[in-house]
Amino acid sequence: MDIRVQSAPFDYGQECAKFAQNAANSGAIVTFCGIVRDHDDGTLTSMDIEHYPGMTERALGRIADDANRRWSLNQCLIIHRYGPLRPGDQIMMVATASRHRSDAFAAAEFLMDYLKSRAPFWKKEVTRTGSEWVAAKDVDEDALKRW
Amino acid sequence: MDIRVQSAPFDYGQECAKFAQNAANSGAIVTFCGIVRDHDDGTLTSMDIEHYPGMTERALGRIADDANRRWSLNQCLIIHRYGPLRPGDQIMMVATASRHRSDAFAAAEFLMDYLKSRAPFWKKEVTRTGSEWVAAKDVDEDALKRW
Amino acid sequence: MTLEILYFAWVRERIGVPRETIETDAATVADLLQELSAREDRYALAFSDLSALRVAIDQDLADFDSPLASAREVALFPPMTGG
Amino acid sequence: MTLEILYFAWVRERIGVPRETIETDAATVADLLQELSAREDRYALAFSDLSALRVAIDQDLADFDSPLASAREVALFPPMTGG
Repeated sequence: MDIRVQSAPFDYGQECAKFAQNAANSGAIVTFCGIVRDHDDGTLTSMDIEHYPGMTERALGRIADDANRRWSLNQCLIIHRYGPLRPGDQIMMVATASRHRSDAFAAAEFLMDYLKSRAPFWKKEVTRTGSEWVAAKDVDEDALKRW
Repeated sequence: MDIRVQSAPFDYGQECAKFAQNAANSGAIVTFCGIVRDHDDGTLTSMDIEHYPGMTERALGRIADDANRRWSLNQCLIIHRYGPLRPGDQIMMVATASRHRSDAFAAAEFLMDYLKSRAPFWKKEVTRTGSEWVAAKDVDEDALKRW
Repeated sequence: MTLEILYFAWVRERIGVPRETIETDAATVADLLQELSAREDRYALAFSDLSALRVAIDQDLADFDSPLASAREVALFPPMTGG
Repeated sequence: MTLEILYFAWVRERIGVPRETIETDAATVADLLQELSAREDRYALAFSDLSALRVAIDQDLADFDSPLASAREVALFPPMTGG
């Protein structure tokens, strides 16, 4: 279990390569990467991510513990950035390794669903004309119900 | 849509990096990597993958088309190797990019489920004492029913 | 009892500070919010819609009727939007 | 009609060749399998359990009762195990 909360960029490709190398006898690896998406009209200048130092690591650790209890995982990785990001920047990633693809997929989706709505991160979108806190989506809260 | 059937190894990390770079405005990227898993007693010497040249590319193309029709994907990648592989070798990978994580996850699982049971690949496990064709699993056939 | 209160995202912006130390006898989170709201308008404004607020006690998510008994740190913030 | 027949995995091993060209008037895949099974034991053995076989006509998955009418290439193989 590898959990990192950082302002620095991470190298998604390199993290995937390392993760797969360390999980060579796992059979199945799933990774997810979240990227700052520009507005359709290209007006996003920055996506600022605030978090709650201390609680963030604790919440992510619990979510990963839950995933480990529910599925047979050989490894799991969560990286989440905070601070100002720009369109195209990688915000976060998760990776899971298991003997079976169904476990690896389910655990990765579980991690994402909980991380979205239960880890203390808040996004603010900054455009040239102002800034706005991103509102939580019902669909993200609803996603938790399936687990 | 990028589909490759090859005997040569591929570099999972580098493919993930390239895929993410080309999908920078997608928001969500999911990748899966399948790795040759040794037997628990460490007796697997080789995993030989046979395929049906011509039909393989055609079948994978159709599966990817289906995924594109069902979900809003910006990109999708399938790489599948054939020939003799060794424990720890990467067999195949898929990657999907979408605005939303639910689409990227669903499409990646769909690709995997169909690729497992509807693309003409056959695995043979070779140990020191003999070799055996891997039997198709009911669980893999059942997985298709959810789509 | 002495409580460290932390605010995040727009709650922080409305309150005007990221954290403050207060003395209170509030029994629950709800009591605490009421007490603060009575003190100053900026609190009343930030806490007016509880459905838009989330709370953590000592870095664990909690409910508004959770007791503050042995709490040292209470955090108030909007629904989380990570990932 | 002239048909190219391809075999894969254990079907190929049991038949002994990866492909062969045959002349047949079989109307369906099932007819073809019956015709071949009547010719030689190795076919009868390979095709004895249809539930363990899959078929493709001109590189598309097909059924045993699919007509061979305009087929040029028929492939027989066990259930696929990719991924």
